Amino acid sequence: MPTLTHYLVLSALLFALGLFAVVTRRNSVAILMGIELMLNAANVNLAAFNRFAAPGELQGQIFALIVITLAACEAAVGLALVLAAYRSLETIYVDEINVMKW
Amino acid sequence: MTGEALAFYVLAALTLASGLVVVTSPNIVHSAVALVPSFLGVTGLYVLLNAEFLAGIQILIYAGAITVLILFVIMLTEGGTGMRARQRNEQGPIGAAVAAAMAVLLITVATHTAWPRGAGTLPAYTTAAIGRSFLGANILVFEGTSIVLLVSLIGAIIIARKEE
Amino acid sequence: MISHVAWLIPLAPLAAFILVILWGERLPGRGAVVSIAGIVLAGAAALKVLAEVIGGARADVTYTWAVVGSRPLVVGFVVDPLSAIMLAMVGVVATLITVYSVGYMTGDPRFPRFFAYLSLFQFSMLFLILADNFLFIYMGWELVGLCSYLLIGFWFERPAAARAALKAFITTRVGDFSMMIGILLLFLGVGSLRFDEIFRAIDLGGFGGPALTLAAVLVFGGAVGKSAQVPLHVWLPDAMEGPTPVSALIHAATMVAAGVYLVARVYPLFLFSPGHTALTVVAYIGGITALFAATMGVVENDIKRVLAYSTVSQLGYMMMGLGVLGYTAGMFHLITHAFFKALLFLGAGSVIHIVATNNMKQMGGLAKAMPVTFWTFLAATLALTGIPPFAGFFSKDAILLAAYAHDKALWLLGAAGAFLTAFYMGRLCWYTFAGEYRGGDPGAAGHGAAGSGHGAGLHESPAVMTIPLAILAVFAVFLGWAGADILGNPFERFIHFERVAPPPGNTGLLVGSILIAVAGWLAAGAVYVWRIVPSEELRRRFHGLYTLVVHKYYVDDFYGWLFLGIGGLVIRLAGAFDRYVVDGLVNLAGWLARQLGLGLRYAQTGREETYLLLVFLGVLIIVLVRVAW
Amino acid sequence: MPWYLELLRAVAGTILIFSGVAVIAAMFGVLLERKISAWIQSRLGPKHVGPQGLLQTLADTLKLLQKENIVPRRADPVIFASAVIVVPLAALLDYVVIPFGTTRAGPLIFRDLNIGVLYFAATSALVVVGILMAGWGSNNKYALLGGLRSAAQMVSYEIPMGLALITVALLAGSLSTVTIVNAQAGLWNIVSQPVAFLIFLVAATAEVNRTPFDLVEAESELVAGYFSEYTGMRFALFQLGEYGEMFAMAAMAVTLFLGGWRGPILPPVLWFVIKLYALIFVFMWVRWTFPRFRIDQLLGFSWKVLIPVALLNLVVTAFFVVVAHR
Repeated sequence: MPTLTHYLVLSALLFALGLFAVVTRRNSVAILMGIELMLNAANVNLAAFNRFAAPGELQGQIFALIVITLAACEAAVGLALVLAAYRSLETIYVDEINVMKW
Repeated sequence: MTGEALAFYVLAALTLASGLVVVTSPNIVHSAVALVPSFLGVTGLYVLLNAEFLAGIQILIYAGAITVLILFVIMLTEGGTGMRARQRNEQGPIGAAVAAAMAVLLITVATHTAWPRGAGTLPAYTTAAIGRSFLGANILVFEGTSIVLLVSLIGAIIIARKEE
Repeated sequence: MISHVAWLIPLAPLAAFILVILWGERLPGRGAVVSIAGIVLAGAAALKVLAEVIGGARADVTYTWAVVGSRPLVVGFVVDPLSAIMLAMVGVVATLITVYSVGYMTGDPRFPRFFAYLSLFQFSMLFLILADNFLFIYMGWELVGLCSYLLIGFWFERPAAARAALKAFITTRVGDFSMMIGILLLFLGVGSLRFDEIFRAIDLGGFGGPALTLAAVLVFGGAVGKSAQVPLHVWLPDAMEGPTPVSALIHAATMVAAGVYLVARVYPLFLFSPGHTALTVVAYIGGITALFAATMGVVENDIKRVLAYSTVSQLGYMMMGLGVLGYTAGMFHLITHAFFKALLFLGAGSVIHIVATNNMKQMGGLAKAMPVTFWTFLAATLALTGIPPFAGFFSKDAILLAAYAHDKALWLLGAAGAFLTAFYMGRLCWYTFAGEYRGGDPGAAGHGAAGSGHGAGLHESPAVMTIPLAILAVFAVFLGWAGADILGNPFERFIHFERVAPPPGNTGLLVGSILIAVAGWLAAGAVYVWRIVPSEELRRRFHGLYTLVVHKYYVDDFYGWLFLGIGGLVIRLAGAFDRYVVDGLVNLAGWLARQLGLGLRYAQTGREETYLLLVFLGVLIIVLVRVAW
Repeated sequence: MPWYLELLRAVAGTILIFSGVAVIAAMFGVLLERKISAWIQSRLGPKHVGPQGLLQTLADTLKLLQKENIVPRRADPVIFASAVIVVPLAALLDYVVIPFGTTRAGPLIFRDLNIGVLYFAATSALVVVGILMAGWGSNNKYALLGGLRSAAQMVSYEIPMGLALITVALLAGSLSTVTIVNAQAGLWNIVSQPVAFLIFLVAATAEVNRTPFDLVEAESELVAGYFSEYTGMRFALFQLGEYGEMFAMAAMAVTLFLGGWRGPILPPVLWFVIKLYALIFVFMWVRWTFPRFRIDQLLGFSWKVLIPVALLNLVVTAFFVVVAHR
């Protein structure tokens, strides 16, 4: 039987993968993907804690649902930003988007 | 090894392997497509965790909507042109080190903490319970989230529209 | 029974305001119809409320708005004889003036906006009247002040109008500030802003002594500003730069009366101030204003400004009436004055509308050309000057009666004022309506009439303007009987203050005041018609006095010197302090931050990956440090 | 056995059984389509292979199976190949929650999931991933355009469809398809929810990319769109996916609005099949009757008409449900 620790370890690994994408990718869409992975890792944690630590309540699942909703918001706004940046700067590589830098 | 354990390991392997492809693939489209099995693996984990509503939403939003959106944007911005561009910046090694250290840290915490074990069982039909909770105890959270959703909807439209 | 929902009445003009300000041009009649509908609705409801209140209905709706510290802030609306009669008066006068404005404002490019402002004013005024607490009355107070500002400066292209609006706003603000301090003082002492509770506290001795006197005088300061009493009277004559209906509605009938209404509303505050100190202040300010303003009215040539000084003077009478324990008399004069002064202004507006000038010396002979205007105007003038049996006679006489019973010096002030009132009103009438037309071609006023000779283009104003005049005239002629002792003085039975006994009747005084009024008329006639003592001669004889009065006793100049000279010095000092010391500190902070930033900017790569990497690196370091410790 | 393993078994079972059934259904569907279109256009349609041309599709399928699989140069081989699996797989997954009838042992369904309707919406949304993969992987501008159109279209039409699904779920008080069918014992939802039914039908037409919403594969503009580069068996698999999806949509419409297997006299399964083919006929009828929309009209129609109407319908329904509960 997988225990809570199993899920936590899995989520830690998934989180680290997402983090790796976020800090090393140049492509802004890839960074967004990394963020999605990290959010997923957090959601797995929430659902797992819900199941193992407090099965009487649904707070973990509700939290995860809200995270998913906000992830959808973040994806929509983030991708809109990418599109806008691509239109005006003709690149989606974050290290080339530096017009606000001194 | 029970069926549940087998299912867990299969799903975990699916999630992590696809996640690895997402993170490492030099081809951004491959990365995006690999998100789908990763999300589906997480969906399976939700099923194992008795969160069937969450699982449904996970497929609908992540696999169905977000991935499509990501692919859509990739195709609108890169198409076939940016394929040869360098995908990784110069902080690859240190990034990998930090990510690995984070993983080690989190795993250490996960394995060395005495997590509380809750009594009780999840309701048999969590969808109804979630719905009741959203319109009951969590109404404020629900409304707040819907406002954020509306605002980001409008914001995304305004940001992405072409200026006349 | 609509008394219990009387607080809904102000909402009708408010709705009209919102509709007209947003969609004015597209509404029927460019918004005028909506605006009139709003005030007609409110006016009809107000009359119904008055009828119910006469039948004995009372209401006080309260609501706990917020809790300040541990004190609940209870607000509400009160319906009693005082507010009911004011509601009815404002409703009727405002309705007539709004209808009149349709004629007066025709062709103005900002026609809808004018009606929107009128509606907003009506809302604010009705709201103020219904308030049962200082908070609401203060809110209404400020709102009517705002409307007054907007409407005086309605033709803001004219520098004089813009300046007058600013002057009105700032001058009344001085009074408002005093009133606010007074209100805060009361709240501090009593812990409530509701009139009921304040009066109860005063009654039970919970609040009294010099503090009460101070609070009452400070609150009265607000009334001084709003009702243009000395020394804050300077704004009202200038306010005549606004459109004439505005002058009639706001600066004659309703808003300026709010000061009087306020004093009446919180009468116990004044009555229970030790030794009647506060009441004496009210009485003397009123008495002085009554005479003082009347003298300035005598030498003024602008028809509207004469009426403005007359308004100031009459407001002084009301204040004096309240101050000499003539509660009923003061309020009665407020009501009658509202009707006949609105009528006077509307009549003047009608005249100005036709001859396109404010200068009386360029008018004359208008009685024939504008019969309706003339007869209604004459009725109002007789009412104002206190000729029986017109409305003003009863109310003014009641005030003089009370003054005589209370303090002879005040009676003298009032009587002198009454004489001057008759004099300058007679002068106004003769200048305007009698004799020959002295103006230029009235066709230039833009009415398209090709007048070729003296007064050839003169004609009566349209019916939409004359009908309100006629209706108001009915009130000006007959309303006084409501306070006639012969009929048992129904007004007094309706509005009176329990602890103040009405002064005994005095037939000698009655005859005396009639004689004074007639004397005023005769004197005016002697100077301006029969020219027994021509005005030029008078002017020469009393040259020093004339110069003083014509320059409005140099009050404006004194204020100019006070605020621009002395105040300017203070302001320059403060400005220097602000520029060099305060700004210097701020600039120093900015300079420091800038230098720091110039140094630190080398740490910024402008790339989120670096930042995020550092964030997580930081997390790891913190954890490691914590574990290693 | 825990229920989640049952679910996995159900999914596996559905895929196994329906890959067989769906092939036949799709083949029959193609034949039906050709016959009906011929009938509408006053032609005869396939006539030569087998009696009345009944074996025409079988022959076509055999022909397709023999053909060479061509992969365009510079196409992305992995994505190009895997898209073929995703589309029919996603279509097949839909069938898990569709109750085909009822027997003495209970309803004839692979798994009566308590999130059935949500599951249906989720899996049918997966198809678009496959379409995008195919469109991009082909390295062909028509295919890519088809894929992009598909993404925009599906994302837009999923919302009204979801709202229609929610309305029905609201009436039954459950997301389970069997419960929804049982709730229609007295009155079919098409009577109480005609607006939702129409919205579902329109959205379903768009979701399965059929005329008048077939911009994704518009032959005259995009030369079959996302699968223009596919040949042989792969082409057949896409056709399978398309028809499978269409049957799934029709089956869901039957379940949600036409009372599922319910009906007098005839056995439940037969009733279900009759209703299913009636709806399939409607789909084909519409396809051969209406002209194609333009892409902006298509998206505008969803956002400006369908979604507001569906939302209004949902609110009104919710209001009546609350009133009824009082």
